[in-house]
Amino acid sequence: MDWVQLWEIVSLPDNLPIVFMIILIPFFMWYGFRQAFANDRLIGRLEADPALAKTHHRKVEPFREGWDPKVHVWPYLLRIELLAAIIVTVILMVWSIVLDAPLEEPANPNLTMNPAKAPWYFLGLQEMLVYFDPWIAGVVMPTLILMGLMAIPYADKNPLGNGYYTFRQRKFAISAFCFGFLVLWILMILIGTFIRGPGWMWFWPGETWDHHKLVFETNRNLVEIFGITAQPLAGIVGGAAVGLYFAIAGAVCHKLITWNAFTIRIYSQMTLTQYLIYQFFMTTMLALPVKILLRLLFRIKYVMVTPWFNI
Amino acid sequence: MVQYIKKLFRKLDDAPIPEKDPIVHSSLGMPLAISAFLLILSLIWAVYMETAGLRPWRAYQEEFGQLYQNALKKIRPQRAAEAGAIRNSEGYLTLQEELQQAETDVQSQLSTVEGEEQNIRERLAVLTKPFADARSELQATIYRWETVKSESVGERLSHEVEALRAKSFSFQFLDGDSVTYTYEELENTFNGLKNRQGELQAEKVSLLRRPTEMRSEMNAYMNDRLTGLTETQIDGLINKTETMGVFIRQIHNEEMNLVDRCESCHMGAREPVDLSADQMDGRSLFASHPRRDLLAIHDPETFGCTPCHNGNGIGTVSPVRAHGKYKHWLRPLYDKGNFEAGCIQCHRLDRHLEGAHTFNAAKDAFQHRGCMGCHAYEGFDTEPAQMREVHKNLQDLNADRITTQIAVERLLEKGDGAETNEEAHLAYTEATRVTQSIATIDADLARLNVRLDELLMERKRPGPNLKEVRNKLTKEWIPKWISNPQAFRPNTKMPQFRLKKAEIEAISAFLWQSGVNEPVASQPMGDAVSGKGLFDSKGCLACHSVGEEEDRLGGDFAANLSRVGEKTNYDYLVRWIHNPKERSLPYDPVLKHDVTREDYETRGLPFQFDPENNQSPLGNHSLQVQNSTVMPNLRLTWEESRDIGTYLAALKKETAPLPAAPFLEDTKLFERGRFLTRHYGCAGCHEIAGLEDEGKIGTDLTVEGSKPLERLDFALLTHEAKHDGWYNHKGFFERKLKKPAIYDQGKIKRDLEKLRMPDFHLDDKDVDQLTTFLLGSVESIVPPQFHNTPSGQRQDVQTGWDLVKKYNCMGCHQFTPGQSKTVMAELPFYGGSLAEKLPPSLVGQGARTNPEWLKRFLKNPALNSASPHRNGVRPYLDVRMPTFALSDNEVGTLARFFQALSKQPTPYIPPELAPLTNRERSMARELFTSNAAPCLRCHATGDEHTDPEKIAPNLSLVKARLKPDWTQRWLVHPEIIRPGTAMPSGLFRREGDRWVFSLANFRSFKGYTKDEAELVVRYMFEYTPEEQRRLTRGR
Amino acid sequence: MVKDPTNTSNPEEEPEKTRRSPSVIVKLREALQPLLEKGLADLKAAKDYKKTQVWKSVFRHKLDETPRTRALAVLTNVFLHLHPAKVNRDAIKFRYTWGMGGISFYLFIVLTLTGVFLMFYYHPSKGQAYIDIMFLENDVPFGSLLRNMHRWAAHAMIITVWLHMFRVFLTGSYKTPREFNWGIGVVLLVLTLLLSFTGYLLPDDQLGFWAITVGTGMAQATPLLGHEGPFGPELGMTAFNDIRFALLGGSIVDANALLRAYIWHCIAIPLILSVLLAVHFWRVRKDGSISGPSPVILESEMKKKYKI
Amino acid sequence: MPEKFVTGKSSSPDRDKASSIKRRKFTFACLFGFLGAGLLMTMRFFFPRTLFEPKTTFKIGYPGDFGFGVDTRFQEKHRIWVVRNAEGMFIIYARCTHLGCTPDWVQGESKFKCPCHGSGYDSEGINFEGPAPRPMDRATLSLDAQGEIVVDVSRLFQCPPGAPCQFNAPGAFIRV
Repeated sequence: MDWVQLWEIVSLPDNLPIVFMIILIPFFMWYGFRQAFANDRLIGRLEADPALAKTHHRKVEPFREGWDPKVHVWPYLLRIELLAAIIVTVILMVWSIVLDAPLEEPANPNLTMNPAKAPWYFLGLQEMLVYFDPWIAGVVMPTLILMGLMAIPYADKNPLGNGYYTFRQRKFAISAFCFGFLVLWILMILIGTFIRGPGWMWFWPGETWDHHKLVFETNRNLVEIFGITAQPLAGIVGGAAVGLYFAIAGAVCHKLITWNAFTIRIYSQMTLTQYLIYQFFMTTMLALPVKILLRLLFRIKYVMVTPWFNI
Repeated sequence: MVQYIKKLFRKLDDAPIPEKDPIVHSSLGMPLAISAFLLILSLIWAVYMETAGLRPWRAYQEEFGQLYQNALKKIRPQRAAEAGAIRNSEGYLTLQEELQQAETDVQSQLSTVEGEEQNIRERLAVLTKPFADARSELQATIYRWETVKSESVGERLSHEVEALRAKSFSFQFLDGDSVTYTYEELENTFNGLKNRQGELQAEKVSLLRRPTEMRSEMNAYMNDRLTGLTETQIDGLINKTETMGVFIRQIHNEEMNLVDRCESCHMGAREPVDLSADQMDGRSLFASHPRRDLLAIHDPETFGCTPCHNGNGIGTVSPVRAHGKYKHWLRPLYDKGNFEAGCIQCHRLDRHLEGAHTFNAAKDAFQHRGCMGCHAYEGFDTEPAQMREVHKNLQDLNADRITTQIAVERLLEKGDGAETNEEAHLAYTEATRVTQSIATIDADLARLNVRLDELLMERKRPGPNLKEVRNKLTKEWIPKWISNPQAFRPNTKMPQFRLKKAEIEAISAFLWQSGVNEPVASQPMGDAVSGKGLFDSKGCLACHSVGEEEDRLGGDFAANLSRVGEKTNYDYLVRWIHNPKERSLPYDPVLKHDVTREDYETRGLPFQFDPENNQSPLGNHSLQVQNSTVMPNLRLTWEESRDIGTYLAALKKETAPLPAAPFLEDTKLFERGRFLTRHYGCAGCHEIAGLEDEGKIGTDLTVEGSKPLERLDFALLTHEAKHDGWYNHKGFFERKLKKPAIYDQGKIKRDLEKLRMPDFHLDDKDVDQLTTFLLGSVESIVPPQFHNTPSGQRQDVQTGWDLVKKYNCMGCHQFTPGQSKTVMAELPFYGGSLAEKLPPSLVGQGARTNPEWLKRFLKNPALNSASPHRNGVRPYLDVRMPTFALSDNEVGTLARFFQALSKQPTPYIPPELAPLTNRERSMARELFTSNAAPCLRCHATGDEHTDPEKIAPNLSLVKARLKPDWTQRWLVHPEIIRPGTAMPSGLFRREGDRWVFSLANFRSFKGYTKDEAELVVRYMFEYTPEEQRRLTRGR
Repeated sequence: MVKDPTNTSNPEEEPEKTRRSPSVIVKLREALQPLLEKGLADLKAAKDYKKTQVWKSVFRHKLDETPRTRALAVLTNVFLHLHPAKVNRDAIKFRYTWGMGGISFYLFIVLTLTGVFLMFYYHPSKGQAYIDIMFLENDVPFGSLLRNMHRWAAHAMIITVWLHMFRVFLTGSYKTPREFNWGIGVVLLVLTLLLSFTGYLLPDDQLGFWAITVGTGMAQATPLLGHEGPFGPELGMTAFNDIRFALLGGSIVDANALLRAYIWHCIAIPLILSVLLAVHFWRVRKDGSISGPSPVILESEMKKKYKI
Repeated sequence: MPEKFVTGKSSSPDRDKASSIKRRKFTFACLFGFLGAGLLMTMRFFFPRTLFEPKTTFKIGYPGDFGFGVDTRFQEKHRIWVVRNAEGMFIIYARCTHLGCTPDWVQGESKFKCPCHGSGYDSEGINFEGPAPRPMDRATLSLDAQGEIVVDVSRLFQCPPGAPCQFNAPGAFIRV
């Protein structure tokens, strides 16, 4: 265990935000789900007891008759905001006094830093570059992510859980989002920051970042496993494989949306467009881990190889 | 607290509902107060960091001010005392009197002048304002008049002008008298007064001239005698320490794009007082720069600090940052040991830099330890490159020649076949023109060929010629040597390679089998005792040494011969001593193989090769006919050579026979051996059959120092290096030099993949020097116009030093007053009175000798071919000036070097000396022959029988050898020119404006009014062997 | 004529008047009397300053603790009025909002301020840029503090923005009627990242240089628009006319790239961002203030049409 | 009818009101202190510790190079006029004392004329017409070890009306 190395990485000023995230994300996960489950229990109680449902104010927040359902922004909200502002300022001041913003050697086009890393918040994408060609990882993927995010409100037909934490009423939506946000984004960033060392090689935490480490990473294309190399056959077969994947993934996603009575009711309300949007983004999102596993487990570089682009 | 945490982890929905509305009735007062307080704390912290935490120089400057003031107060009294002493010195007092005298002289006139001037000033004071007003008003009106359009207005204005002109001004002066002027008068008076004032001032100046001069003279007198600052200056400094503010001291130079704040902390650096660390109670950061002389040449205002010392000149927030000792600064401050690294980036072209000892030592080591055998470095081992270039040009020219030849023939044919005469005529003229161009080509070819021959002579290799192994070495000794040279011969320059047994065998076998098979003439044994005598006296020890450890004797430029007997073949040894340049076979640089005896015989040529006849029998180009060794030819007789040979051959440590090495004859090993020899770059230093033109196998080190750290391969030690804080250039170089294999540590490699650099067993001093050298070998950050690019004589000096180092001339001769004692001078044989038996010092050589003669001498120090086994100039010396087989180019370089070194104008034109009259000649003869001036008792005369007991140079050479003016200076006071010389001083005494012979007064000298020293000089410059004989007959 | 009081109180005149006769003093005192009273009156008035014209012109309402005042305090203040006068009593709970939206906005303000100050000492030109940063650290008072705050605030803002999005998703706040605002939120997120990214190059050091090189390297692989992307070459894309060139103003990361990054970072993106921010806030209000916490709805209460 | 509002503190009667008032005062003191200090810091920020302006001291050659009268050869480079008279030399800093324009040397009328508001100065820089309040300032000059003239325009000598004239102060002129 090379603690020095570990400390070197963690104490890098630019990595501190990520250290913060490691703490903040789990905290807020817990913080949010704590309320979600509270609400779920409440919902359970109300479902069970219609009478209560009529009378109950339907929040976990404490409430008594005669309490004003609305309160003045001044001072009740503003004082909180003031407090928040002050605390943030203090944190910033201390952070800035203790840690200097990095200033490295003057730019030198002839000498690449090793490892040469993008800003930490893009490390997810840079990590993707290992598994996909730049045009996918760097261009298509970000675009899809944004479009996907924007599409969410229009694809999600579930009317429940609007304005309160709940898991039970939005199991699928929430798990899907958490998967995307936590696994495909945050986790990738963590890997890119703490795991990827010189030469973008994989170093387990506490392993020494050795510039001379050699790893067995020779890659092959899926079709080559079956001894197919000649175009256009390779392209066609690869294309078929991709198609196959989408067929299966599509089926899975369909299964998910028709999981139980509740989801079916929601499904019934979807227009075709919404359904297709849903299918498209879900299957594409699932494609990432699949491809990553293919690479990590079977050292497969491309599934589909064409003269113009590779997937 | 605890229950608060409990609350945090309790399920939300089983929280009890409070009685009162928790929002309305809760208070944030406390958290707000606390956070606000923290806010203030953070603010205070920030302000602290800004004012003190990040500004260490503030504290430093305060401290410096205090310490400096104390220091100054300490030294003030003695300065005062010194100044006082001078003031009371009688010279100063006289000056003072003169001054007062001068002042009193002019006093009366001065007062009158000043009186008048005063008066005028007063009047002007009264006049000026009204006049100025009047003038400007008038001018303005005139201007209006000039520019106005309408007649009428013009009319009016003209009247106005008149009025203004006519207007009268009346004044009441202080001295009572009052006047009234019209404008004209006013103007005239005003100007008149002004001019008068000017005159008076001029007068005053002229009156005061004398006193002013006196004053400056007194100051000069004072300053000349002061050893340091004056009392007043010190006081000035003390004031400064009180008034100097606390701010960033900065040197800013645009064209150098330099910003250095070093002096914000190192404030003493440039103070006029020399401050030592303990004067500033031990704070070395306040000490003043130890090398004022360097600052004087490199004005800090221009050069700043960082160009020489490195570090981050802009940095001020902490010593670490300012010294650039952090990861992201590419030029960290040089450590104490490596200061001179800073010189190299601008002084790269200097081979020898006065005062830069490490710098010079490193360059010497790089050259003569053989680093340059494997590593290219700008300015080292340039001959091979030049040779390649010359060869290329030769080929091109030859090609040209052929084509033009053909062109000529074509034209001639054309001419012959022409119908009309004109055409024919045209063709022929053209042909002749082209033929001329051939002539020029031939000229170039000739020139290039000469140059090529020179290069063949100039190229030297650090190691011996391995083609001669069969003649030279004891067969079995080869593997032993290769396996570990240091074991056999401590601190030899042959490094130790990390070889497996098999590799050693293969290499030895290859070398043995590739050696030439030319038998050496066998030699009878000589006399070891006289051999030793010769060895000690002839100067071998200037480069070679014998004996080990404490009883080691001699120089370390060449091999230690203590065990030479164990390895060498006597016959070869004798030949080598007799003439080291002699080869068994000449090498053909064009056909790239040795030329054999058969090659000559088959072409019916005599098997004979030397600088005179060096043409290849296999084609018209030059051969390499000499060994490329720097070892010179001492012009020993065969007997002497044998004696020395016998003596050396007897030098052994282990007499036990070496283990047999049958594999040397194993031809199967040849190829493998050849491959390995090449792989390990043996040919970088040695001449090896078939590998004569091997390139350098090492990296070019010219800018190694600025190679990015990431590209220096620390291999598996990277982490340790970072951990132990030597992950930087210095660390890398030091360890690599100390233990070349270090970066293979822990790596699993096949033999041929391993690092090849052999182990030179460098001691710490060498390591430091070479590290400094490499650290300084960088892409300069200093713009080129600031670099030192020697030209003219300064260049001559540098090229000259190249040779001096190459041939180790300093082993015998002293070149600069600064040079430490020569190797020879330190030998025990040259104690006390025998100093005269040492090789002459060459300080001021350029001023002394005629360069043309010097060239002849360097070519052949015997100065005649008849009897070569002697010294031309100082036959009486046992030690012998050897023949270095220098090329004409090198000889010229050396001649220019000496001229430049003593700042002599080049080219040298010998002055015309007035011919002697008969009277003068007879006078001179009388002087020479008299017992009072026994010149000939000491000075050699070129007579082989008498010379050996003489102890001074050969007089018959004076005309050719010396420069008259120097000769005269030498006659008059030799002691000053060369302290401790045997040449008696005081031969002449000053009499009026001429030198007179002081030891005796001869009859014939009566009434001679010219300079007698000059007379002797002129006589000596007409001195001839005949004259010589005449004189000797006379006695 | 009316006696100008200032005259009478003129200090030069006073002594000579006194020199004349006592009666004058009396006159003078009488004359000064009314002035004196006025002065005292002013002092009295100043005591309860809230009645002064100045005060009233600034504060349009009383500052007591009545509900009306509290409402006015928010409504009449340009900064506060992006809040409603009253909010859902539970919506102010940190537990619900995590305060991340607000903090992000606060950080944006901090960044703007510090950024403006940094601009005073920064020349976006190769070579000079790097040196400027060093000067900032070494001789500009509070220079390094400002620079650090700018950088760290930027990092912090990214985290807070992400968390904000996460929270909004968990509370389903993107649902009708807030779909559009969610979209704007996503754009804001992107802009935040771009701001930080463009800022990265400005010190012109290895870190920024290679980050940008890698980052824009992806752009050259854009399908159709990049000279190394699928079908890019077929469309005649070269290093000199593709999208990467547009970003860098050259085929390599150099002076132009630095200048472009600078302008995007300091002017273009902040402008767009602020506009969208305005829209974002405005929408929050228009879509019925913040989403919750609203009463839970039961499955059983889903609209009829959801029945199969 | 909502009950009486109370902020910043709980309304429980036994709660000590005074302390909470104190606390509030303290809080606001801190906050305004921070803002005030921040303002000062901001001001300080605009005065960096070092500058990179051209040197204010420079050499202009030897006294011998200058004849009597006004020498304008350094006006372009250093914004000075070198004036030499029988007494010695001094340096006029070419800045009109009115509003800082650079006057021109009018050889014909042997005076300096300011293009901005017409101030006029005689050949020694003494103002005699126009709005200029005082003669043009003079720069410090001295001879270095080699006898070369060193000018320092960062230290100027003035001769304002009603105040002691500094033109005869050491450094304002040299005798040659």
